[in-house]
Amino acid sequence: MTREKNSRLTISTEGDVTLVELAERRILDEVSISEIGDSLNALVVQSPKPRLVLDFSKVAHMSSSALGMLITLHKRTREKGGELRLCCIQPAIYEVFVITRLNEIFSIHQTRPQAMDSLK
Amino acid sequence: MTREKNSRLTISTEGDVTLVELAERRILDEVSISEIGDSLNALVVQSPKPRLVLDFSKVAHMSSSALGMLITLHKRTREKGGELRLCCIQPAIYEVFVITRLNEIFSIHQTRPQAMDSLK
Amino acid sequence: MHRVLNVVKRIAIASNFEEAAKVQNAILDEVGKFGYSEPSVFAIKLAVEECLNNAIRHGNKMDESKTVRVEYETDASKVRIAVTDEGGGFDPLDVPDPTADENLEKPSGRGIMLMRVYMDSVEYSPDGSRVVMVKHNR
Amino acid sequence: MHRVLNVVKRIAIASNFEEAAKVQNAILDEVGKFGYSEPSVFAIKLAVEECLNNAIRHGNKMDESKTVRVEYETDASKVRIAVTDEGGGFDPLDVPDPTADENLEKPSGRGIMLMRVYMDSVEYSPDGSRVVMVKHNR
Ligand SMILES: Nc1ncnc2c1ncn2[C@@H]1O[C@H](COP(=O)(O)OP(=O)(O)O)[C@@H](O)[C@H]1O
Ligand SMILES: Nc1ncnc2c1ncn2[C@@H]1O[C@H](COP(=O)(O)OP(=O)(O)O)[C@@H](O)[C@H]1O
Repeated sequence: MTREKNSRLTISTEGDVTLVELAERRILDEVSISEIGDSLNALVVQSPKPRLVLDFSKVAHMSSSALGMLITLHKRTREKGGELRLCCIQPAIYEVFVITRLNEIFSIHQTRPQAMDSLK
Repeated sequence: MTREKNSRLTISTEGDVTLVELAERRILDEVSISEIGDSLNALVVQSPKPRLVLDFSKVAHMSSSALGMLITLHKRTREKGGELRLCCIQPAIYEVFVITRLNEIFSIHQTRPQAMDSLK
Repeated sequence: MHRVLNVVKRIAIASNFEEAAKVQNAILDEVGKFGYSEPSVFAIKLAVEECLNNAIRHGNKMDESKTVRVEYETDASKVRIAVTDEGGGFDPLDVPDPTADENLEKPSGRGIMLMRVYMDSVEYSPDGSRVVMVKHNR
Repeated sequence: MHRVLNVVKRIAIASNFEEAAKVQNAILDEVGKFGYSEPSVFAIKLAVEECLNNAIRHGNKMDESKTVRVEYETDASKVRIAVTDEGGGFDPLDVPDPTADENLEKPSGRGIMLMRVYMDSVEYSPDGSRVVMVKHNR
Protein backbone atom coordinates (compact mmCIF):
# COMPACT_ATOMS: atom_id res chain seq x y z
CA MET A 1 0.00 0.00 0.00
CA THR A 2 1.47 3.32 -1.07
CA ARG A 3 0.37 6.64 0.30
CA GLU A 4 0.59 10.17 -1.05
CA LYS A 5 -0.71 13.21 0.71
CA ASN A 6 -1.38 16.81 -0.10
CA SER A 7 -3.24 19.22 2.08
CA ARG A 8 -6.59 18.42 0.56
CA LEU A 9 -6.42 14.79 -0.44
CA THR A 10 -4.82 11.67 0.97
CA ILE A 11 -4.35 9.18 -1.81
CA SER A 12 -3.45 5.53 -1.24
CA THR A 13 -3.69 2.37 -3.30
CA GLU A 14 -4.74 -1.13 -2.31
CA GLY A 15 -4.22 -3.53 -5.17
CA ASP A 16 -5.68 -1.76 -8.18
CA VAL A 17 -8.10 0.33 -6.12
CA THR A 18 -7.25 3.95 -5.42
CA LEU A 19 -8.59 5.33 -2.17
CA VAL A 20 -8.90 9.09 -1.85
CA GLU A 21 -9.69 10.64 1.49
CA LEU A 22 -11.00 14.15 1.20
CA ALA A 23 -8.93 15.62 3.97
CA GLU A 24 -10.24 19.04 4.98
CA ARG A 25 -13.51 19.85 6.62
CA ARG A 26 -14.11 22.67 4.18
CA ILE A 27 -12.48 20.78 1.39
CA LEU A 28 -15.23 21.23 -1.08
CA ASP A 29 -15.54 24.98 -1.02
CA GLU A 30 -15.49 27.06 -4.16
CA VAL A 31 -11.82 27.99 -3.87
CA SER A 32 -10.52 24.43 -3.82
CA ILE A 33 -13.07 22.52 -5.86
CA SER A 34 -11.41 23.01 -9.22
CA GLU A 35 -8.00 22.05 -7.80
CA ILE A 36 -9.41 18.94 -6.18
CA GLY A 37 -11.25 18.16 -9.39
CA ASP A 38 -7.98 18.44 -11.29
CA SER A 39 -6.19 16.10 -8.88
CA LEU A 40 -8.96 13.54 -9.09
CA ASN A 41 -9.14 13.78 -12.87
CA ALA A 42 -5.39 13.24 -13.01
CA LEU A 43 -5.87 9.96 -11.14
CA VAL A 44 -8.48 8.88 -13.67
CA VAL A 45 -6.34 9.90 -16.64
CA GLN A 46 -3.28 8.05 -15.29
CA SER A 47 -5.08 4.76 -14.87
CA PRO A 48 -6.08 2.53 -17.80
CA LYS A 49 -9.16 1.35 -15.89
CA PRO A 50 -9.62 3.56 -12.84
CA ARG A 51 -11.11 2.09 -9.68
CA LEU A 52 -11.64 4.91 -7.27
CA VAL A 53 -13.08 5.13 -3.76
CA LEU A 54 -13.76 8.61 -2.35
CA ASP A 55 -13.94 8.70 1.43
CA PHE A 56 -16.10 11.61 2.66
CA SER A 57 -15.62 11.06 6.42
CA LYS A 58 -14.12 14.48 6.94
CA VAL A 59 -16.37 16.42 4.60
CA ALA A 60 -18.89 18.50 6.53
CA HIS A 61 -20.05 20.73 3.71
CA MET A 62 -21.03 20.33 0.09
CA SER A 63 -22.03 22.77 -2.60
CA SER A 64 -23.56 22.18 -6.00
CA SER A 65 -20.20 22.94 -7.62
CA ALA A 66 -18.70 20.04 -5.70
CA LEU A 67 -21.53 17.84 -6.89
CA GLY A 68 -20.82 18.98 -10.44
CA MET A 69 -17.17 18.09 -10.06
CA LEU A 70 -18.13 14.60 -8.81
CA ILE A 71 -20.54 14.09 -11.71
CA THR A 72 -17.82 14.98 -14.21
CA LEU A 73 -15.36 12.69 -12.45
CA HIS A 74 -17.93 9.90 -12.48
CA LYS A 75 -18.54 10.35 -16.20
CA ARG A 76 -14.81 10.30 -17.05
CA THR A 77 -14.30 7.22 -14.92
CA ARG A 78 -17.04 5.34 -16.71
CA GLU A 79 -15.80 6.49 -20.11
CA LYS A 80 -12.59 4.61 -19.31
CA GLY A 81 -14.54 1.55 -18.21
CA GLY A 82 -13.66 2.33 -14.60
CA GLU A 83 -15.67 2.49 -11.38
CA LEU A 84 -16.23 5.20 -8.77
CA ARG A 85 -17.48 4.56 -5.25
CA LEU A 86 -18.32 7.04 -2.54
CA CYS A 87 -18.31 6.16 1.13
CA CYS A 88 -18.65 7.49 4.68
CA ILE A 89 -20.87 10.39 3.70
CA GLN A 90 -22.13 12.25 6.76
CA PRO A 91 -25.93 12.30 7.11
CA ALA A 92 -26.33 16.04 6.36
CA ILE A 93 -24.31 15.64 3.17
CA TYR A 94 -26.08 12.47 2.24
CA GLU A 95 -29.31 14.43 2.41
CA VAL A 96 -27.95 16.72 -0.32
CA PHE A 97 -27.40 13.66 -2.50
CA VAL A 98 -30.96 12.52 -1.85
CA ILE A 99 -32.50 15.94 -2.52
CA THR A 100 -30.65 16.18 -5.82
CA ARG A 101 -31.38 12.49 -6.58
CA LEU A 102 -27.63 11.99 -7.05
CA ASN A 103 -27.82 9.03 -4.67
CA GLU A 104 -29.41 7.29 -7.67
CA ILE A 105 -26.42 8.09 -9.89
CA PHE A 106 -23.52 7.34 -7.57
CA SER A 107 -22.62 4.08 -5.88
CA ILE A 108 -22.56 5.04 -2.25
CA HIS A 109 -21.39 2.77 0.56
CA GLN A 110 -21.68 3.25 4.28
CA THR A 111 -18.17 2.12 5.22
CA ARG A 112 -14.82 2.20 3.53
CA PRO A 113 -14.31 -1.63 3.57
CA GLN A 114 -17.69 -2.06 1.87
CA ALA A 115 -16.70 0.42 -0.83
CA MET A 116 -13.26 -1.17 -1.30
CA ASP A 117 -14.69 -4.70 -1.39
CA SER A 118 -17.24 -3.69 -4.00
CA LEU A 119 -14.35 -3.04 -6.40
CA LYS A 120 -12.48 -6.29 -5.80
CA MET B 1 9.63 62.01 48.63
CA THR B 2 7.41 59.02 49.38
CA ARG B 3 5.48 57.11 46.80
CA GLU B 4 2.39 54.91 46.98
CA LYS B 5 0.75 53.21 44.08
CA ASN B 6 -2.46 51.43 43.34
CA SER B 7 -3.68 50.41 39.94
CA ARG B 8 -5.52 53.65 39.33
CA LEU B 9 -3.57 56.29 41.16
CA THR B 10 0.09 56.95 41.86
CA ILE B 11 0.40 59.11 44.94
CA SER B 12 3.60 60.83 45.99
CA THR B 13 4.45 63.74 48.29
CA GLU B 14 6.92 66.56 47.86
CA GLY B 15 7.10 68.65 51.01
CA ASP B 16 3.50 69.24 51.97
CA VAL B 17 2.21 68.89 48.42
CA THR B 18 0.55 65.65 47.40
CA LEU B 19 0.91 64.71 43.77
CA VAL B 20 -1.58 62.27 42.32
CA GLU B 21 -1.05 60.79 38.88
CA LEU B 22 -4.20 59.36 37.40
CA ALA B 23 -2.68 56.18 36.10
CA GLU B 24 -5.00 54.46 33.67
CA ARG B 25 -6.06 55.64 30.29
CA ARG B 26 -9.67 54.79 31.00
CA ILE B 27 -9.28 55.78 34.60
CA LEU B 28 -12.25 58.00 34.74
CA ASP B 29 -14.90 55.66 33.48
CA GLU B 30 -18.10 55.09 35.37
CA VAL B 31 -16.93 51.91 37.03
CA SER B 32 -13.90 53.42 38.72
CA ILE B 33 -14.92 57.02 39.32
CA SER B 34 -16.48 56.49 42.72
CA GLU B 35 -13.47 54.46 43.89
CA ILE B 36 -11.06 57.10 42.68
CA GLY B 37 -13.23 59.75 44.26
CA ASP B 38 -13.05 57.86 47.56
CA SER B 39 -9.25 57.60 47.40
CA LEU B 40 -8.87 61.29 46.62
CA ASN B 41 -11.32 62.29 49.33
CA ALA B 42 -9.37 60.16 51.79
CA LEU B 43 -6.26 62.21 50.98
CA VAL B 44 -8.17 65.41 51.67
CA VAL B 45 -9.65 64.09 54.91
CA GLN B 46 -6.23 62.91 56.18
CA SER B 47 -4.57 66.26 55.72
CA PRO B 48 -5.18 69.27 57.96
CA LYS B 49 -4.66 71.62 55.01
CA PRO B 50 -4.58 69.59 51.80
CA ARG B 51 -2.41 70.71 48.90
CA LEU B 52 -3.15 68.49 45.97
CA VAL B 53 -1.89 68.33 42.40
CA LEU B 54 -3.72 66.01 39.99
CA ASP B 55 -1.68 65.00 36.95
CA PHE B 56 -3.91 64.13 33.97
CA SER B 57 -1.13 63.13 31.51
CA LYS B 58 -2.50 59.63 31.07
CA VAL B 59 -6.17 60.51 31.02
CA ALA B 60 -7.58 60.25 27.53
CA HIS B 61 -11.25 60.29 28.38
CA MET B 62 -13.53 62.22 30.69
CA SER B 63 -17.21 61.99 31.49
CA SER B 64 -19.46 64.39 33.35
CA SER B 65 -19.43 62.05 36.35
CA ALA B 66 -15.66 62.49 36.55
CA LEU B 67 -16.14 66.24 36.39
CA GLY B 68 -18.65 65.97 39.22
CA MET B 69 -16.18 63.98 41.31
CA LEU B 70 -13.52 66.66 40.73
CA ILE B 71 -15.93 69.44 41.69
CA THR B 72 -16.77 67.69 44.94
CA LEU B 73 -13.09 67.12 45.66
CA HIS B 74 -12.38 70.76 44.96
CA LYS B 75 -15.12 71.87 47.33
CA ARG B 76 -13.92 69.63 50.18
CA THR B 77 -10.35 70.80 49.68
CA ARG B 78 -11.35 74.45 49.95
CA GLU B 79 -13.56 73.73 52.95
CA LYS B 80 -10.38 72.65 54.76
CA GLY B 81 -8.55 75.73 53.55
CA GLY B 82 -6.56 73.62 51.11
CA GLU B 83 -5.69 73.98 47.44
CA LEU B 84 -6.28 71.80 44.36
CA ARG B 85 -4.33 72.09 41.11
CA LEU B 86 -4.83 70.21 37.86
CA CYS B 87 -2.07 69.78 35.31
CA CYS B 88 -1.07 68.11 32.04
CA ILE B 89 -4.59 67.90 30.70
CA GLN B 90 -4.65 66.66 27.11
CA PRO B 91 -6.18 69.08 24.61
CA ALA B 92 -9.33 67.04 23.94
CA ILE B 93 -10.02 66.80 27.66
CA TYR B 94 -9.22 70.45 28.22
CA GLU B 95 -11.88 71.25 25.67
CA VAL B 96 -14.41 69.51 27.92
CA PHE B 97 -13.36 71.84 30.74
CA VAL B 98 -13.79 74.84 28.46
CA ILE B 99 -17.18 73.74 27.15
CA THR B 100 -18.44 73.25 30.70
CA ARG B 101 -16.71 76.46 31.85
CA LEU B 102 -14.97 74.40 34.54
CA ASN B 103 -11.65 75.88 33.42
CA GLU B 104 -12.92 78.98 35.26
CA ILE B 105 -13.43 77.02 38.48
CA PHE B 106 -10.28 74.92 38.61
CA SER B 107 -6.68 76.09 38.72
CA ILE B 108 -5.20 74.38 35.72
CA HIS B 109 -1.48 74.34 34.87
CA GLN B 110 0.21 73.15 31.72
CA THR B 111 3.10 71.31 33.38
CA ARG B 112 3.56 69.46 36.60
CA PRO B 113 6.39 71.72 37.90
CA GLN B 114 4.21 74.77 37.34
CA ALA B 115 1.39 73.16 39.30
CA MET B 116 3.73 72.06 42.12
CA ASP B 117 5.44 75.46 42.28
CA SER B 118 2.08 77.23 42.50
CA LEU B 119 1.54 75.50 45.84
CA LYS B 120 4.95 76.27 47.36
CA MET C 1 -26.85 40.36 31.08
CA HIS C 2 -26.05 41.43 27.57
CA ARG C 3 -28.22 40.31 24.71
CA VAL C 4 -27.79 41.13 21.05
CA LEU C 5 -31.32 41.46 19.74
CA ASN C 6 -30.67 42.10 16.09
CA VAL C 7 -27.82 42.72 13.70
CA VAL C 8 -28.00 44.10 10.17
CA LYS C 9 -24.91 44.33 8.02
CA ARG C 10 -24.42 45.58 4.47
CA ILE C 11 -21.22 44.62 2.71
CA ALA C 12 -19.82 45.05 -0.79
CA ILE C 13 -17.28 42.55 -2.10
CA ALA C 14 -15.31 42.13 -5.27
CA SER C 15 -16.43 39.22 -7.43
CA ASN C 16 -14.11 36.51 -6.22
CA PHE C 17 -14.52 33.39 -4.15
CA GLU C 18 -12.09 34.31 -1.40
CA GLU C 19 -14.17 37.37 -0.58
CA ALA C 20 -17.34 35.30 -0.87
CA ALA C 21 -15.92 32.83 1.66
CA LYS C 22 -15.18 35.68 4.08
CA VAL C 23 -18.74 36.97 3.90
CA GLN C 24 -20.07 33.48 4.25
CA ASN C 25 -17.96 33.05 7.39
CA ALA C 26 -19.11 36.40 8.75
CA ILE C 27 -22.74 35.34 8.34
CA LEU C 28 -22.07 31.98 9.95
CA ASP C 29 -20.26 33.70 12.84
CA GLU C 30 -23.28 35.89 13.36
CA VAL C 31 -25.83 33.08 13.40
CA GLY C 32 -23.37 31.17 15.58
CA LYS C 33 -23.49 33.97 18.15
CA PHE C 34 -27.27 33.69 18.17
CA GLY C 35 -26.97 29.95 18.81
CA TYR C 36 -28.61 28.64 15.67
CA SER C 37 -29.16 24.89 15.44
CA GLU C 38 -26.73 22.75 13.46
CA PRO C 39 -29.22 22.01 10.66
CA SER C 40 -30.05 25.72 10.32
CA VAL C 41 -26.36 26.61 10.14
CA PHE C 42 -25.80 23.90 7.52
CA ALA C 43 -28.70 25.22 5.44
CA ILE C 44 -27.55 28.84 5.66
CA LYS C 45 -23.98 27.93 4.76
CA LEU C 46 -25.11 26.01 1.73
CA ALA C 47 -27.60 28.60 0.49
CA VAL C 48 -25.17 31.50 0.98
CA GLU C 49 -22.49 29.65 -0.93
CA GLU C 50 -24.84 28.86 -3.80
CA CYS C 51 -26.17 32.35 -4.19
CA LEU C 52 -22.79 34.07 -3.87
CA ASN C 53 -21.42 31.67 -6.48
CA ASN C 54 -24.29 32.54 -8.79
CA ALA C 55 -23.83 36.29 -8.25
CA ILE C 56 -20.11 36.02 -9.02
CA ARG C 57 -20.29 33.46 -11.81
CA HIS C 58 -23.54 34.14 -13.63
CA GLY C 59 -24.37 37.68 -12.50
CA ASN C 60 -20.99 39.41 -12.58
CA LYS C 61 -19.46 36.85 -14.99
CA MET C 62 -16.30 36.53 -12.85
CA ASP C 63 -15.42 40.16 -13.50
CA GLU C 64 -13.56 41.06 -10.28
CA SER C 65 -14.14 44.75 -10.81
CA LYS C 66 -17.86 44.19 -10.37
CA THR C 67 -19.34 44.23 -6.93
CA VAL C 68 -21.62 41.87 -5.10
CA ARG C 69 -23.66 43.50 -2.36
CA VAL C 70 -24.60 41.37 0.59
CA GLU C 71 -27.03 42.39 3.28
CA TYR C 72 -27.88 40.22 6.24
CA GLU C 73 -30.18 40.72 9.15
CA THR C 74 -29.99 38.33 12.04
CA ASP C 75 -31.92 37.88 15.25
CA ALA C 76 -32.50 34.92 17.54
CA SER C 77 -35.29 33.50 15.39
CA LYS C 78 -34.34 34.16 11.78
CA VAL C 79 -31.75 35.38 9.32
CA ARG C 80 -32.57 37.30 6.17
CA ILE C 81 -29.89 37.46 3.49
CA ALA C 82 -30.02 39.55 0.34
CA VAL C 83 -27.45 39.24 -2.44
CA THR C 84 -27.35 41.65 -5.36
CA ASP C 85 -25.07 41.44 -8.36
CA GLU C 86 -24.37 43.84 -11.20
CA GLY C 87 -25.44 41.48 -13.95
CA GLY C 88 -28.42 41.51 -16.26
CA GLY C 89 -30.37 39.04 -14.16
CA PHE C 90 -32.38 36.07 -15.44
CA ASP C 91 -35.76 34.47 -15.16
CA PRO C 92 -35.72 31.85 -12.39
CA LEU C 93 -38.80 30.24 -13.97
CA ASP C 94 -36.67 29.38 -17.02
CA VAL C 95 -34.25 27.32 -14.94
CA PRO C 96 -34.78 23.61 -15.66
CA ASP C 97 -35.59 21.20 -12.83
CA PRO C 98 -32.29 19.46 -11.99
CA THR C 99 -34.12 16.47 -10.51
CA ALA C 100 -35.89 15.68 -13.79
CA ASP C 101 -34.57 12.39 -15.20
CA GLU C 102 -33.06 14.03 -18.26
CA ASN C 103 -31.05 16.48 -16.11
CA LEU C 104 -29.81 14.10 -13.44
CA GLU C 105 -26.33 13.73 -14.87
CA LYS C 106 -25.77 17.35 -15.80
CA PRO C 107 -22.88 18.78 -13.82
CA SER C 108 -24.63 22.05 -13.06
CA GLY C 109 -28.02 23.58 -12.36
CA ARG C 110 -28.64 22.51 -8.74
CA GLY C 111 -27.84 25.72 -6.85
CA ILE C 112 -31.19 27.48 -6.88
CA MET C 113 -33.03 24.26 -6.18
CA LEU C 114 -30.86 23.62 -3.11
CA MET C 115 -31.37 27.19 -1.91
CA ARG C 116 -35.13 26.72 -2.14
CA VAL C 117 -35.06 23.38 -0.33
CA TYR C 118 -32.78 24.53 2.50
CA MET C 119 -34.10 28.04 3.11
CA ASP C 120 -37.64 28.94 4.21
CA SER C 121 -38.05 31.45 1.45
CA VAL C 122 -36.07 32.45 -1.63
CA GLU C 123 -37.32 35.38 -3.64
CA TYR C 124 -35.81 36.93 -6.74
CA SER C 125 -36.28 40.53 -7.78
CA PRO C 126 -38.25 40.93 -11.01
CA ASP C 127 -35.03 41.20 -13.06
CA GLY C 128 -33.31 38.36 -11.17
CA SER C 129 -30.18 40.27 -10.13
CA ARG C 130 -31.16 40.27 -6.46
CA VAL C 131 -32.23 37.38 -4.28
CA VAL C 132 -33.57 37.56 -0.74
CA MET C 133 -33.54 34.41 1.38
CA VAL C 134 -34.96 33.83 4.84
CA LYS C 135 -34.19 31.00 7.24
CA HIS C 136 -35.84 30.53 10.61
CA ASN C 137 -33.79 29.03 13.40
CA ARG C 138 -35.33 25.72 14.37
CA MET D 1 -11.81 44.17 -1.94
CA HIS D 2 -14.22 43.85 0.94
CA ARG D 3 -16.07 46.85 2.21
CA VAL D 4 -18.59 46.98 5.02
CA LEU D 5 -21.16 49.53 3.90
CA ASN D 6 -23.41 49.65 6.89
CA VAL D 7 -23.96 47.92 10.22
CA VAL D 8 -27.02 48.07 12.43
CA LYS D 9 -27.05 46.39 15.81
CA ARG D 10 -29.73 46.18 18.48
CA ILE D 11 -28.66 45.16 21.96
CA ALA D 12 -30.36 44.88 25.34
CA ILE D 13 -28.28 45.21 28.50
CA ALA D 14 -28.96 45.02 32.20
CA SER D 15 -28.72 48.36 33.98
CA ASN D 16 -25.14 48.30 35.16
CA PHE D 17 -22.00 50.14 34.18
CA GLU D 18 -19.95 47.10 33.23
CA GLU D 19 -22.50 46.21 30.56
CA ALA D 20 -22.66 49.83 29.49
CA ALA D 21 -18.88 49.85 29.05
CA LYS D 22 -19.09 46.74 26.88
CA VAL D 23 -21.66 48.31 24.60
CA GLN D 24 -19.66 51.51 24.48
CA ASN D 25 -16.62 49.49 23.40
CA ALA D 26 -18.63 47.63 20.79
CA ILE D 27 -19.75 50.92 19.28
CA LEU D 28 -16.22 52.30 19.34
CA ASP D 29 -14.93 49.11 17.73
CA GLU D 30 -17.48 49.53 14.98
CA VAL D 31 -16.65 53.17 14.22
CA GLY D 32 -12.98 52.18 14.51
CA LYS D 33 -13.48 49.67 11.70
CA PHE D 34 -14.94 52.42 9.55
CA GLY D 35 -11.88 54.55 10.26
CA TYR D 36 -13.53 57.44 12.06
CA SER D 37 -11.35 60.42 12.94
CA GLU D 38 -9.96 60.77 16.47
CA PRO D 39 -12.20 63.74 17.34
CA SER D 40 -15.29 61.89 16.11
CA VAL D 41 -14.35 58.83 18.16
CA PHE D 42 -13.80 61.01 21.23
CA ALA D 43 -17.19 62.65 20.76
CA ILE D 44 -19.00 59.35 20.28
CA LYS D 45 -17.31 57.81 23.31
CA LEU D 46 -18.27 60.71 25.50
CA ALA D 47 -21.86 60.99 24.30
CA VAL D 48 -22.48 57.23 24.54
CA GLU D 49 -21.11 57.19 28.07
CA GLU D 50 -23.31 60.11 29.10
CA CYS D 51 -26.50 58.75 27.68
CA LEU D 52 -25.98 55.21 28.94
CA ASN D 53 -25.25 56.63 32.40
CA ASN D 54 -28.46 58.61 32.25
CA ALA D 55 -30.49 55.62 31.10
CA ILE D 56 -29.11 53.47 33.93
CA ARG D 57 -29.07 56.10 36.66
CA HIS D 58 -32.03 58.36 35.97
CA GLY D 59 -34.15 56.20 33.65
CA ASN D 60 -33.88 52.75 35.22
CA LYS D 61 -32.84 54.10 38.64
CA MET D 62 -29.98 51.60 38.95
CA ASP D 63 -32.44 48.71 38.97
CA GLU D 64 -30.36 45.96 37.35
CA SER D 65 -33.43 43.98 36.41
CA LYS D 66 -34.45 46.77 34.08
CA THR D 67 -33.16 46.79 30.55
CA VAL D 68 -31.48 49.46 28.46
CA ARG D 69 -31.93 48.95 24.74
CA VAL D 70 -29.18 50.23 22.51
CA GLU D 71 -29.41 50.45 18.75
CA TYR D 72 -26.58 51.69 16.58
CA GLU D 73 -26.28 52.12 12.87
CA THR D 74 -22.87 52.82 11.40
CA ASP D 75 -21.57 53.55 7.95
CA ALA D 76 -18.47 55.33 6.67
CA SER D 77 -19.98 58.77 7.08
CA LYS D 78 -22.13 58.68 10.21
CA VAL D 79 -23.21 56.78 13.27
CA ARG D 80 -26.72 56.85 14.68
CA ILE D 81 -27.18 55.69 18.26
CA ALA D 82 -30.50 55.23 20.02
CA VAL D 83 -30.75 54.46 23.74
CA THR D 84 -34.05 53.55 25.36
CA ASP D 85 -34.61 52.97 29.06
CA GLU D 86 -37.58 51.65 31.00
CA GLY D 87 -38.05 54.75 33.13
CA GLY D 88 -40.75 57.36 33.14
CA GLY D 89 -38.72 59.80 31.07
CA PHE D 90 -38.34 63.53 31.70
CA ASP D 91 -38.61 66.84 29.93
CA PRO D 92 -35.19 67.84 28.53
CA LEU D 93 -36.40 71.46 28.38
CA ASP D 94 -36.62 71.41 32.20
CA VAL D 95 -32.92 70.63 32.58
CA PRO D 96 -31.05 73.72 33.82
CA ASP D 97 -28.14 75.12 31.83
CA PRO D 98 -24.99 73.83 33.59
CA THR D 99 -22.92 76.70 32.21
CA ALA D 100 -25.07 79.35 33.89
CA ASP D 101 -23.05 81.07 36.62
CA GLU D 102 -25.27 79.78 39.41
CA ASN D 103 -24.81 76.17 38.27
CA LEU D 104 -21.08 76.18 37.59
CA GLU D 105 -20.11 74.48 40.83
CA LYS D 106 -22.88 71.89 40.86
CA PRO D 107 -21.36 68.42 40.66
CA SER D 108 -23.94 67.15 38.17
CA GLY D 109 -26.09 68.24 35.28
CA ARG D 110 -23.55 68.37 32.41
CA GLY D 111 -24.28 65.14 30.57
CA ILE D 112 -26.98 66.21 28.15
CA MET D 113 -25.20 69.47 27.41
CA LEU D 114 -22.01 67.58 26.49
CA MET D 115 -23.98 65.16 24.31
CA ARG D 116 -25.47 68.11 22.44
CA VAL D 117 -22.10 69.81 21.99
CA TYR D 118 -20.24 66.72 20.84
CA MET D 119 -22.87 65.06 18.66
CA ASP D 120 -24.40 66.54 15.52
CA SER D 121 -27.92 65.89 16.69
CA VAL D 122 -29.49 64.70 19.94
CA GLU D 123 -33.23 64.12 19.95
CA TYR D 124 -35.40 62.90 22.79
CA SER D 125 -38.67 61.05 22.32
CA PRO D 126 -41.70 63.02 23.55
CA ASP D 127 -41.64 61.20 26.92
CA GLY D 128 -37.84 61.45 27.26
CA SER D 129 -37.14 57.73 27.75
CA ARG D 130 -35.45 57.37 24.37
CA VAL D 131 -32.70 59.47 22.87
CA VAL D 132 -31.36 59.29 19.32
CA MET D 133 -27.96 60.82 18.57
CA VAL D 134 -26.19 61.23 15.26
CA LYS D 135 -22.52 61.97 14.64
CA HIS D 136 -20.98 62.50 11.23
CA ASN D 137 -17.42 61.35 10.68
CA ARG D 138 -15.29 64.36 9.93
N1 LIG E 1 -27.40 35.96 -10.25
C1 LIG E 1 -27.66 35.41 -11.45
N2 LIG E 1 -27.57 36.17 -12.58
C2 LIG E 1 -27.83 35.63 -13.79
N3 LIG E 1 -28.20 34.34 -13.97
C3 LIG E 1 -28.30 33.53 -12.90
C4 LIG E 1 -28.05 34.03 -11.60
N4 LIG E 1 -28.25 33.00 -10.73
C5 LIG E 1 -28.60 31.94 -11.46
N5 LIG E 1 -28.64 32.24 -12.79
C6 LIG E 1 -29.01 31.34 -13.89
O1 LIG E 1 -29.72 30.23 -13.37
C7 LIG E 1 -29.06 29.01 -13.72
C8 LIG E 1 -29.22 28.00 -12.62
O2 LIG E 1 -28.47 28.37 -11.49
P1 LIG E 1 -28.16 27.29 -10.39
O3 LIG E 1 -29.40 26.55 -10.07
O4 LIG E 1 -27.51 28.00 -9.24
O5 LIG E 1 -27.16 26.28 -11.05
P2 LIG E 1 -25.70 26.55 -11.70
O6 LIG E 1 -25.16 27.78 -11.07
O7 LIG E 1 -24.97 25.32 -11.33
O8 LIG E 1 -25.94 26.68 -13.17
C9 LIG E 1 -27.63 29.41 -14.01
O9 LIG E 1 -27.00 28.52 -14.88
C10 LIG E 1 -27.80 30.79 -14.62
O10 LIG E 1 -28.13 30.70 -15.97
N1 LIG F 1 -32.97 58.83 30.63
C1 LIG F 1 -33.42 59.72 31.54
N2 LIG F 1 -34.55 59.45 32.24
C2 LIG F 1 -35.01 60.32 33.17
N3 LIG F 1 -34.41 61.48 33.46
C3 LIG F 1 -33.29 61.83 32.80
C4 LIG F 1 -32.74 60.96 31.81
N4 LIG F 1 -31.63 61.54 31.32
C5 LIG F 1 -31.50 62.71 31.97
N5 LIG F 1 -32.48 62.89 32.85
C6 LIG F 1 -32.69 64.06 33.74
O1 LIG F 1 -31.95 65.13 33.21
C7 LIG F 1 -31.04 65.61 34.19
C8 LIG F 1 -29.78 66.13 33.54
O2 LIG F 1 -29.06 65.06 33.02
P1 LIG F 1 -27.55 65.27 32.65
O3 LIG F 1 -27.41 66.52 31.90
O4 LIG F 1 -27.07 64.04 31.98
O5 LIG F 1 -26.80 65.45 34.03
P2 LIG F 1 -26.69 64.46 35.30
O6 LIG F 1 -26.93 63.10 34.80
O7 LIG F 1 -25.33 64.71 35.80
O8 LIG F 1 -27.74 64.94 36.26
C9 LIG F 1 -30.84 64.46 35.15
O9 LIG F 1 -30.44 64.87 36.43
C10 LIG F 1 -32.19 63.80 35.13
O10 LIG F 1 -33.07 64.46 36.01
